[in-house]
Amino acid sequence: MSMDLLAHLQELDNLITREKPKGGALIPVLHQAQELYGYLPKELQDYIADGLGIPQSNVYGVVTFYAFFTTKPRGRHRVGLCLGTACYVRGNTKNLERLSRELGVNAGESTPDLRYSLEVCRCIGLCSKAPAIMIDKSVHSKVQPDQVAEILSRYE
Amino acid sequence: MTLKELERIRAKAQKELAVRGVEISPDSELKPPRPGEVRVVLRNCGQIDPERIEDYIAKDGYFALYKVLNMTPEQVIEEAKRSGLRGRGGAGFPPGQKWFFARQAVASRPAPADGTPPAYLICNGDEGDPGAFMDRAVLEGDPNSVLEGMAIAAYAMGATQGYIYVRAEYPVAVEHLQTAIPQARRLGLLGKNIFGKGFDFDVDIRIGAGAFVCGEETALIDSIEGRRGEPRPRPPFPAVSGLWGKPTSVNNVETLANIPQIFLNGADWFAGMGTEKSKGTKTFAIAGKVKNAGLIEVPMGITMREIIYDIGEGILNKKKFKAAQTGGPLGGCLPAKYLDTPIDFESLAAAGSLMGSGGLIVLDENDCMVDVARFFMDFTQDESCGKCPPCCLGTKRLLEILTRMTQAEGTAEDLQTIEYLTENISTTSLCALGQGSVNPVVTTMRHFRDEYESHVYKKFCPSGVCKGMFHYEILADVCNGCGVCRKKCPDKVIKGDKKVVHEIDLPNCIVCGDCYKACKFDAIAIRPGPTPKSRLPERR
Amino acid sequence: MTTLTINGKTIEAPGGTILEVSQANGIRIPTLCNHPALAPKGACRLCLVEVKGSRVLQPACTFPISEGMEVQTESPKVRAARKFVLELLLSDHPKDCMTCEMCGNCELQDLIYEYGVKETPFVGDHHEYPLDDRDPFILRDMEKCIHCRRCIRACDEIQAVNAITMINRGFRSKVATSFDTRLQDSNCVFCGQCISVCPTGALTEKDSHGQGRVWQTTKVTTTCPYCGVGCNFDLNIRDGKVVKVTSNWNNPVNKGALCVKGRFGWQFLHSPDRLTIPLMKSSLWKEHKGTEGAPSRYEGFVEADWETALDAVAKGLLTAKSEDGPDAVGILASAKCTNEENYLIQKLARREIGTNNIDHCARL
Amino acid sequence: MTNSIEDLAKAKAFLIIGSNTTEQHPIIGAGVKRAVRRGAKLIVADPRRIELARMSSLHLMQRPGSDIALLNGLCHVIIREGLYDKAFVADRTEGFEEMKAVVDKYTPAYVAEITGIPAEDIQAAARCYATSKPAAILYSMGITQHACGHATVMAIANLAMLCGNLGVEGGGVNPLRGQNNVQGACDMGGLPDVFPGYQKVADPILRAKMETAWGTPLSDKPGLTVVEMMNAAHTGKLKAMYIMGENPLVTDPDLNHVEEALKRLDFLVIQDIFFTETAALADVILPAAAFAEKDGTFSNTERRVQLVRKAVEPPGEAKPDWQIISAIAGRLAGDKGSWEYDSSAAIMAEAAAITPQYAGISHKRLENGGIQWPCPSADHPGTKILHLGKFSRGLGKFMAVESIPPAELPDAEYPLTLTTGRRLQHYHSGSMTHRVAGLNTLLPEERMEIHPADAEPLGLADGDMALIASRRGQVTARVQRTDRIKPGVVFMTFHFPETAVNLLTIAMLDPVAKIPEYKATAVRVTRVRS
Repeated sequence: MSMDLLAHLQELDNLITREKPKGGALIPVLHQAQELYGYLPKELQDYIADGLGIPQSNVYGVVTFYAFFTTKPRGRHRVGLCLGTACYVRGNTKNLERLSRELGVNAGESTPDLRYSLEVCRCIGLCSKAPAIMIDKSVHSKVQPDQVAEILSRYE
Repeated sequence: MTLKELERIRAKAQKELAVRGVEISPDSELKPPRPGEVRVVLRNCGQIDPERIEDYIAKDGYFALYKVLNMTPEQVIEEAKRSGLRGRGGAGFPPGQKWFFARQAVASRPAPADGTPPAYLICNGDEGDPGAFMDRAVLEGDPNSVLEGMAIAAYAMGATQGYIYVRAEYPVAVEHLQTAIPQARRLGLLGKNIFGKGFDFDVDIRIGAGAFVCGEETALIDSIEGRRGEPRPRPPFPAVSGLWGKPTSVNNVETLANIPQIFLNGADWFAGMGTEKSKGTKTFAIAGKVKNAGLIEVPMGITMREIIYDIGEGILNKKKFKAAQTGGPLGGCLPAKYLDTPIDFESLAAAGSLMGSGGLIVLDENDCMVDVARFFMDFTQDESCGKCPPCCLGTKRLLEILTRMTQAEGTAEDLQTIEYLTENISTTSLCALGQGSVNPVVTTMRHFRDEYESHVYKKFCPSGVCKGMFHYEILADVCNGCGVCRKKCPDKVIKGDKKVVHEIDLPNCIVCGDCYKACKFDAIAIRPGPTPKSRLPERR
Repeated sequence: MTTLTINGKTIEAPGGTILEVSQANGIRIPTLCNHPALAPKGACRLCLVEVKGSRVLQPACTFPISEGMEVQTESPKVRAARKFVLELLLSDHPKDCMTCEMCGNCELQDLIYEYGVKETPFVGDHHEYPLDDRDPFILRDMEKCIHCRRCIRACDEIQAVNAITMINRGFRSKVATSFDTRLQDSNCVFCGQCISVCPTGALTEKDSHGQGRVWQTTKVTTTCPYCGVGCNFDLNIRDGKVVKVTSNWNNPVNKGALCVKGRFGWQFLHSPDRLTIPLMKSSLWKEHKGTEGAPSRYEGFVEADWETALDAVAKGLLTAKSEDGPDAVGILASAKCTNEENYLIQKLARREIGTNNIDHCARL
Repeated sequence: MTNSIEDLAKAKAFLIIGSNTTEQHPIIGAGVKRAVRRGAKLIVADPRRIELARMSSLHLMQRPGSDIALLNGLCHVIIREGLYDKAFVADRTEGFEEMKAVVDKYTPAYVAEITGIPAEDIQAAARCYATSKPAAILYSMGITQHACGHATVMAIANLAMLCGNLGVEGGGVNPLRGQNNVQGACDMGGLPDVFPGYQKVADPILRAKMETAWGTPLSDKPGLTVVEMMNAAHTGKLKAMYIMGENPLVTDPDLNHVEEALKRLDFLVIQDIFFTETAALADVILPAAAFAEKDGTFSNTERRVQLVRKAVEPPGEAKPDWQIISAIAGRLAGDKGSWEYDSSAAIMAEAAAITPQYAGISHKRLENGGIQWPCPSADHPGTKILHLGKFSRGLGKFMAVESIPPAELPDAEYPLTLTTGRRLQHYHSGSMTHRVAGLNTLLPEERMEIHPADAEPLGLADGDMALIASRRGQVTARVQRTDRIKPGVVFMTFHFPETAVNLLTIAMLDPVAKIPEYKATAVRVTRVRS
């Protein structure tokens, strides 16, 4: 077993034993496992599959179905740019172009130093604050392209 | 918990709330009620502290549940039906009916021997429609109203376990529910033998993981069961065989938030609002090119004009209204001629659109309807689960055609192919997502065909959106040489001295549109034909 | 009994789905994702029919019949819808039927033909996957996959292995193992059940490629030579050689299911190592014939004709019997041979040798 | 099997003991998995954590050779807690009290000592089996291939009768037979003590019947079993052997002994489809047809007689075994005519006439699908479940049996217990499966399973070569460290002649069934320096 799986093994085991009795434990477990490890590599998925008695293939099928789960390590800060209708018509694509340029990565990628990962999300319900960007859990509303650099700098 | 205790808590909390008060943050999308608004679902939002169940009780919270537990489930279903309430999730199916069918199914089968619940009540908080956020507002601002609604629904249909499925994108809503549920348990408003009436009901939270299709009830059920959220054909309907094969009713957040009010004030009170077929109020999330964007709640039957111009205070920077997009990705775009039709389930459907969950996005003259159609198709295509070919492949083909059109590569055949695709996708797809996915295309084709034809035949995007299909021109007879555009131009390709008509060095213009937005005198016009440097934006 | 009308014809049925009732009444409805051995899914939209009063078309494979129901299975609307679905499928499918292993045995090909789809009106992306020949026995050409999921369901419902599943979403979805590895690196047991239900050329028997078209082979149903379960299967024969084993769905023992040995373990039949001629110890031959004999590929053995070999056997056994009595002879029957052969050899031992020294490896 | 394969779907619980079902009988294994997924309970008793153990509600990891103790322990708990089927025991069985007296001392604590299984698991298993009805017991060579195999089978029968699980759908005692037609070979009298249909050669009446049928006096002296024949050959009592379709030089225990024995024969005939290890020692080798090259019938583990159909011609001059046998027998009889059969159907007709269980079976009938014996008459549909309503002997008899330790227990010199078995990808001595390229790709060589706790002190890493030695011989094999196996036990298969595990095994026989003890051999493992 690799070190990074051992890192939170205790929590992981507790989590599995806690959720297993409830029906439909897989998605809650994946959520919390991703919280613990930041992402869901094969070894972790297989461990969860074994723990919950679910076929490995099914776990992977679920992980790849839901946009929220990732099998690759992600940046410390998740930059989520909304491309819901309101944000789109209010010009968030311009902000997206700017973000990509500033971070040097495309949507869905993370910076090499794993400081940021850039994600495009579908409407985070901030339509009246469009165009909006959500970094980690904090919201930035009515963002203009030239503000992007400064906003990013606030996240170490 | 007894009525006495509940009343005592209410009295205490009312005093205490009066002193403390609750103020709304200025940038909240929920401004104080504006003229024309009637708040039922949103009544407590911003008026109470959502993390204190006492505040909710102060607003008569859980008194409806007490009332209901003194009625028979049949009476409850009757009352719900009589109120004329229709599901707010989009389809507009009366919840009373759902409960009725579920109740029948429960009665038709033996009680489970293994101690598992006889039936389930699911609150659908997977608010996926771009442009809709009323459910988030309610869950964040008044979680207990949803819990009470769930308890009432559960009692009516015969469920003892509830699930509330919330998007992962709504962390605050999840937090507030995680506070509200234990509080309700502690007061015995959830759990065993509620109000000593022998009614058991508890609620678990399930957090979504980013799949629009999970808003579809059968997909949502699969997701709660821990699988890929892929819709199943109906029948069997969830009311007969839903979560883990048990009778299940799936109701939307706004629907459930209405329930306590209906039982507090009576079905007649509720039926007194709205139109003949669509009763009560509806929340709308106004956004887009409108001055006063935000969340509102109005009686059914109000016109779009009242919403956009009276409550929304009109279009941003003096632009012309072009269309209102209602109902999210499965809804449609309605042109000006519908401004005065009263909004209810029927009229919107008749216009080819959808009430949906109540998103209303205002589009102005600078929004390209072909591009808007492409935008929505990009969305549904990306969110298609992939189970049935019409949706999985059909939306893909539609998207490819629309993308070509917005890249000046559309052909006359494409226009026919679009019609062929939309017609068939809507009749052959497995679920509502696939069937409805074509509505944005159908409505824009119907109401804005001229824009499509301009894109196809003239390779011209009259709204100035599709890169490479237009350029800007400074109108000599209008320009007063104020120089604002010159200053704004990022590539400094606008020449002209003060007070002298300016000129764009077209060969070097990248058509970013900053000058066009900046000009206060409408001296810059959109003209056919690309500029050498106007490149296409990267498409995801 | 439920009474309904299908294509105007009044039909009585005890219950079931529109598809089941139609088939029972000789009305053919095209299907792709449906398979008799699997639970219906309603996904492929080929079995769509018109049900009076329903806004959209309904899948016959999942839609239960009800009293007074009126169904149209061949109306222009229905046929147009099916043609549309086929055109979509074809827009993401290779058109290499001429070289495809499944040509003539492909459900998609048959429907494309039946519904007169000449060219798909849709141009656009199609999946591009390399031919996956990294595993033994099972060749995966996922460009030919139509996402009917019969393989996934067989792996789940019949074999209870779940080596494969649907991964990703929408147009990007694909039938694969966890992390899309080789089957060898998953819990796949190579039963080949996925192949047996695949309607197209996406999953095929690697070793049978080019060995014969469906119309060039004949099928012989027989019983598996391996373990004691006694599965039935069909040997596919061309030019006197076995080229493939296919599932035989209607027998009570294995109902079409097989294991890796049953489905793929037939190649030994045509191994060059097979014994093809009687062999005798060189010395023994000399004893009988006084000649050196024809050398064989096995050291110390010469090739013999049946007459000499059988005479030698008889002589050898009779000598032992006459010199040391019947119980000086021991005979082993075989758990691999037929009942008839075991009957004969024990009769030989008891009747002709006069010993009960007859046994076989029952216990091994 | 007392019951049918189809039956398994109806079981509410399974006790699977000494059978790695998903690898040895994959199709039945899949049936069990489907049933468990539908909610049936599953108890697995096996020293290895086999695939089914992973989905079981209880996995009992007993020491090899301690099965009787375990089974008696289960009976003990069930009786003590009054969970047994009192009506069934009263109406349909005898010998309950005697059995009760014997299992009385097999308390969970005592059984835990012998088997190494926690006492509470033994109790849980007993309650699970007794309280879910119907419950099916599946077992295989893991039970029979012990010096105490026959006794263990009786202990299993005791448990099933105790809970009234015989003669009911979804229940039963179900041995899973290893080979495609081992059932048939036994049915047809391929055994030293019985004529076809298990009619005792020692029984004068039955023997008289056969003598009339075959028109000649027959020996009343039960013959020798495989292993006894090898011993007799070794001591020179046996002079000639005629071996059809078997490869004892790989499959039999204590191979050095077997090789010596075969070499000492004056005359050896081998009839096979390949030049096997044993064939190399033969005087005459006769080329036979394989299953696809001849007509006939196989009888499967659920007593279902099914057709084998000729699909292709045998290679070269090879002939179906039945034709070769008749040709030899004709010569032995000195009257070829007396042994001429025009088809294998004709042979079945003759066999059916003298085999009560097969009386109603003919190739013609089998054309429309297999038939499960007993099938006493041409209009009889066959028998899905044995012992329905009554046992063949009337009342079911409880046979009290005591736990018998393996003949060879681990000691200082040979500290580990070797248990042998099979794997999915290969079959028996591999003469068929080693000639299928893909199967060799999937499982290219033998791997000895050993628990890390045992491997560590021996300095054995995954993939190392190890020398495995017993009192009788030694082999080298690659090491696979896994916690799938119980500490103190190592596992190997006999699929690879180059790693002939039976050089190690002991020819110790079960006194009644004469089955060798393949499942428990004391061995020593050492690392091979490469």
